[in-house]
Amino acid sequence: MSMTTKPVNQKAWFLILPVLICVAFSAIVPLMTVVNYSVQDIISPERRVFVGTEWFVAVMRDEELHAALLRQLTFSLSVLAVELPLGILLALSMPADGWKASVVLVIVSLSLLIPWNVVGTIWQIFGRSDIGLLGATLQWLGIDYSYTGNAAHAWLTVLVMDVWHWTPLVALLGYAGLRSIPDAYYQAARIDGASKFAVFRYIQLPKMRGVLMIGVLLRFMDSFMIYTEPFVLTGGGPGNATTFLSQFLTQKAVGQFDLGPAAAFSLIYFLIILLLCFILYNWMQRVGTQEKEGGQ
Amino acid sequence: MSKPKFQKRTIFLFAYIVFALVPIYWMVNMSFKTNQEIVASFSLFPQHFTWDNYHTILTDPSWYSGYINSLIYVSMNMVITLTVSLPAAYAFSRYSFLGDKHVFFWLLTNRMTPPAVFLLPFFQLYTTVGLMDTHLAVALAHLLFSVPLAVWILEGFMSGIPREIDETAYIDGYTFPRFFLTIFLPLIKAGVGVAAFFCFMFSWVELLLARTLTSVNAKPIVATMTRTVSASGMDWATLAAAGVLTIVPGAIVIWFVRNYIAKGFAMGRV
Amino acid sequence: MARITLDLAHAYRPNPQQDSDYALLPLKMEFADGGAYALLGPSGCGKTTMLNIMSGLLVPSTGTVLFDGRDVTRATPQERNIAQVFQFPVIYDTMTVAENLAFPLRNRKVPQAQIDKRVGEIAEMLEMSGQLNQRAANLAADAKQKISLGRGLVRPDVSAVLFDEPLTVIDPHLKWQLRRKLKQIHRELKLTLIYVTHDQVEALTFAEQVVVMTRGRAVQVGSADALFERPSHTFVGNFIGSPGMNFLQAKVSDGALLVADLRLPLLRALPDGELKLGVRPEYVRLAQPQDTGALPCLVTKLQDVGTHVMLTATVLGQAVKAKLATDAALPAIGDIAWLQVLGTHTCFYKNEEIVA
Amino acid sequence: MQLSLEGISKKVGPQAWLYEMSLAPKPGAVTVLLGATQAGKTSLMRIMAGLDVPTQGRVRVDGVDVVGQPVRERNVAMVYQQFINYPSLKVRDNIASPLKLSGEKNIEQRVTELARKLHIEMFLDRYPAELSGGQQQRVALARALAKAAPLMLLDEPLVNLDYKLREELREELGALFAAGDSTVIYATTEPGEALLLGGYTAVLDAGELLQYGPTAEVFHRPQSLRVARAFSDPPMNLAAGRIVPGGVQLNAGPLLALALPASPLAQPEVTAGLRASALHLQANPGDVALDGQVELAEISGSDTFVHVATAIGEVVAQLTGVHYFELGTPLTLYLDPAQVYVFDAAGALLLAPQYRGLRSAGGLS
Repeated sequence: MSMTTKPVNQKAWFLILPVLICVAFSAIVPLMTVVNYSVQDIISPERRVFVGTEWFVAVMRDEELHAALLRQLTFSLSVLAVELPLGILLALSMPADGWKASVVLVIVSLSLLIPWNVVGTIWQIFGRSDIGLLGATLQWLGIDYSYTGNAAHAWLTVLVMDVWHWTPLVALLGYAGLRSIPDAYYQAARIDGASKFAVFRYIQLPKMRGVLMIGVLLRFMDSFMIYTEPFVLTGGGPGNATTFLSQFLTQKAVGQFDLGPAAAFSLIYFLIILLLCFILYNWMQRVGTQEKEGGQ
Repeated sequence: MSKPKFQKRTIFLFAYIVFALVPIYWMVNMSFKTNQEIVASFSLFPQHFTWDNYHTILTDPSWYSGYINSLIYVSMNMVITLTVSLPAAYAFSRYSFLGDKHVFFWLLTNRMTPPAVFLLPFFQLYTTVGLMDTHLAVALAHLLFSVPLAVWILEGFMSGIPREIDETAYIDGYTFPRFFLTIFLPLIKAGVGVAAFFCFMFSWVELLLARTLTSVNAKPIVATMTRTVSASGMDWATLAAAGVLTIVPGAIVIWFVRNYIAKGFAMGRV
Repeated sequence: MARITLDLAHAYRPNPQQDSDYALLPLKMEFADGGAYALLGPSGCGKTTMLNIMSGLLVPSTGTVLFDGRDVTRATPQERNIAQVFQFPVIYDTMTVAENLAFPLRNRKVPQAQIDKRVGEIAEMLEMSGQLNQRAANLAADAKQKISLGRGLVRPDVSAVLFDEPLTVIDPHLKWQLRRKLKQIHRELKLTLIYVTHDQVEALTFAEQVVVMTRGRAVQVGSADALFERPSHTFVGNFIGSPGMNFLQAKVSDGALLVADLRLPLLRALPDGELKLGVRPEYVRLAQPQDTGALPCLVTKLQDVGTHVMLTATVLGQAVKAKLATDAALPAIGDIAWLQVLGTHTCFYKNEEIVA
Repeated sequence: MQLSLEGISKKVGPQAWLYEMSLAPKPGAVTVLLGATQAGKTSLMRIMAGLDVPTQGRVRVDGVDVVGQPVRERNVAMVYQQFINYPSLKVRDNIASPLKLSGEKNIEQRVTELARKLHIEMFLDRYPAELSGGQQQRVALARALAKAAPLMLLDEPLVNLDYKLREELREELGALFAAGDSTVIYATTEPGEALLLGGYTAVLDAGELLQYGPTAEVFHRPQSLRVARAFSDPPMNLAAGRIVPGGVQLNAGPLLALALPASPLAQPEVTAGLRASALHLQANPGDVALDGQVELAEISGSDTFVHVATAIGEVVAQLTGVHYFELGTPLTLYLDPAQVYVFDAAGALLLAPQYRGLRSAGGLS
């Protein structure tokens, strides 16, 4: 309405200065260190040699890394394949308002508020065939289930755990999207004699599109960084079945403590994420403007 | 609005809620059992109901200090985040200035950085500045994730407030700080609540950094737990109790922001 | 098409006590088949409530809604086969204009050939034939609203089309064209059209019969000139016309009309006691001193409104406005002007209701 | 207080929102900024308020250049078209806020007094959100008036209200302005509103200041076609024609007998303008007839606006009272050539109906 665009005001920089300082302290400095490491060979704190891109080359060639990357991709994609539809369905079935809505909201969001390692612990307990309900039930059903012994089982358990943990995020995003649809749309649809499916297909889905896309990218990236849950549950095993990038990296960095490659790898990892993040950001700019144009 | 499908939907919803709660219930259930019972018998309800596990945790310093530590650095993180984010968010929502888009994007990237990447450098950095094993260290490290988020959410809420209100205030003769505190802040209460909620959420649940940057004095509960695990002779019961106790604060916080949480998720796009 | 009969009341809160609890006070009303009606009133007067009750989005707390004598009080919009156009354009973003227009027919499994024909006609009527294959989402607000109108009109068999302030989002200079469209459409399709608005121009232009509403009451149902010439309630007198009717305290006793301490002759038979004399500024004339029916008023304001002059005067603290021709010989501010308030157009009100 | 804008202009990025203009609104009077949306009213007002700085030019208050001076140091009051109040403050505190800041005493009394003036005394302890649109705007007005600033800016303050409320509030505003002695700038898109407010009018169109002067005069003697178009509701009927001996020959239309200035024009092409109110249904001696077909009759109650398709194009006639016309029926309108405006090919005014101002015949008592 107001034809006044944001006024240009360079003084605004002073307002964001605090943020810059904080984040710089906890982001830029460390990043520099990483870069610094990635191009040196640290034999001992005193003796370091400049090695240029050597580590990068090495890391790129590292078979284990390729394997980990592959595992990561498969996992992230599966996560999306399950959580997106499930989330939408959940969003659609959540009550719109009243105390019911509050209660459901709280229950649904609960899993997001559980420390990630506790999530691991919960499933660790839940899945054990001797003391866990899930494990025991499966045993009782005659499935020789063991997330510690069987790679497939381990992988599946991690997946289910992630679904349990993160589907609410997608659901809440979709839910928010749904709530933003004006009633007139539903009324119009009723008057046009639209079927429930038509309402979903032509009103709800299009209106949710923006937030859902964001949900997709968020889930993809977060699952790309998954560390704690599998670490607690399976410790990356059996074998490397559930060793994803983050854990692979920490093993390198902390475990074997060969800093150079670790740093180099960190940077590569970081760049991958950065790329994804870039896509996400532009997406939201696009969606944002669309919403403004299509705004009522 | 959807009468016929209503049934199907509730059934699904119910099913999901079961799926969501059963694992938690199982842990709760376990936390009231004794280790012997856990290992020996398999039951849906504690046969010999006991508070012992909670008692151990709440009396044994090595346990409860963990909670205190976590709560300390989480609150520190929340306070710092909000104080720095509010002005920044205002700047982003009200003015355009050189490189605003880029700065915003750069902030975002931090939210997306895998903690693992910063593990080492943090370790080094905080050792050199002597913050190792302090609450402040963790709080600062977590700024990396909470600040971008907070700025983002607050910016969303602030943009919902017509700029004319600011102008009217300036015309009326308000100074910026006075306007910001007495007029503007009350208008974005909800936003602040949601932002605080997400700070809490990310700081409370994060393990990797919290564990790496602490050893004894600031050791967070999450770390305490993992170490208990790795220490052999699984003390399932206590572990379960500890887990339950970590869920409680979260549950409480949610209850307070429940009405804004959906909105917050959409705005901050988390 | 259908004849709509209302005999109902509605309150959003349970067991309403006094009038203010009602969104719609008990009313009886009939909308003839194929007529063009407008519900006119200030915001919060209950007009939208009435509309939603007719469309079936809302069930009245008491009473019935009849379509051609058939009780549909609890029937859904689909069952009533009603169409409604909302204040803000509602379009299906992912569809083209044509698909949008076809949507209501598709849902009712109308054969494709018929759909295409009908959509073609409506598009023609709305002058949108050119844009049929564009994506509706990328159109301007008024084009979008035209689509909503089209979706409302596309079904040949609708029992009525209801409009809820459909021109709110349209640019003023485009409005009259859409008004014209609506009138043409009504003439060509002979549908029952019911139009909710707070804008008198829209209501009076569009409708054959206008229902003027205030505080949940329908105070008058009538044609434009009836509302202008013989407002049956002081509210209508004030609400219709700008500026609204002048009202003066009056009293009838022993065969004379007392206005502002002057004895005026009785033009028509009037009940004794306190009255209000109502006369529109358009009908107030400058008169010679002592003319019968003229009052001596103190001129307080003269406004050149371009097309005419607005004279504001007071008599015993009561304001009188008069619309006078620009070339009339005008009194100056501060003068006493004699203003003719009695005439064939003068109305009389007893506790707000017209008596003569 | 004398506000004067000297050669100001406003560019945002490439496109110009305001072209160079100078304006010195009459101190202590109401100046109406009249123009369609996007004409630049708001931009101009924001510069006057000090919310924006002009790309070029000076803004002087009593001779002092105030460009760049922060808003809170300017002594102005502003009312927006959206109902802007402090949602977190009670109505009472909303009105009081400027007083508190300027350290007034007996605030309480001033507030109640203002509230009474604007008929919101019963809402003093409510929050703005609990009030109707009209009441909210009254609160905003009260807050603006509380400052008693020498410069008061109102940006289409009534546009978002029902028309009856608009009438009421406009009436009251007129009185309030007359009572106070501050310079009032009032932006509107409605010519009718400008006329009712009287005072002075500055006509804006597409970022240009076209004409400034006493409202009635600007209305009756528009210097150019653009002004005439902007300051006419319904839009002035325009028809192309040529100057011929004895008057103006409308293309495909009648000859208008007019006494035009003798000086022969470079191009004989002219545009004839006729206000809707100058067309009527009964012929007076000397009238010219226009035959056409009714397109639509818009009824406002007091008036009926008939859109008629004629040989000279579509014209709108304003008839007093309620009249019904069937769409498509033939209709003959009559016009008095003396009521015609004539503009040359460049759009400058050649001839306007004579205007004497209001003829006061002296007291009739």
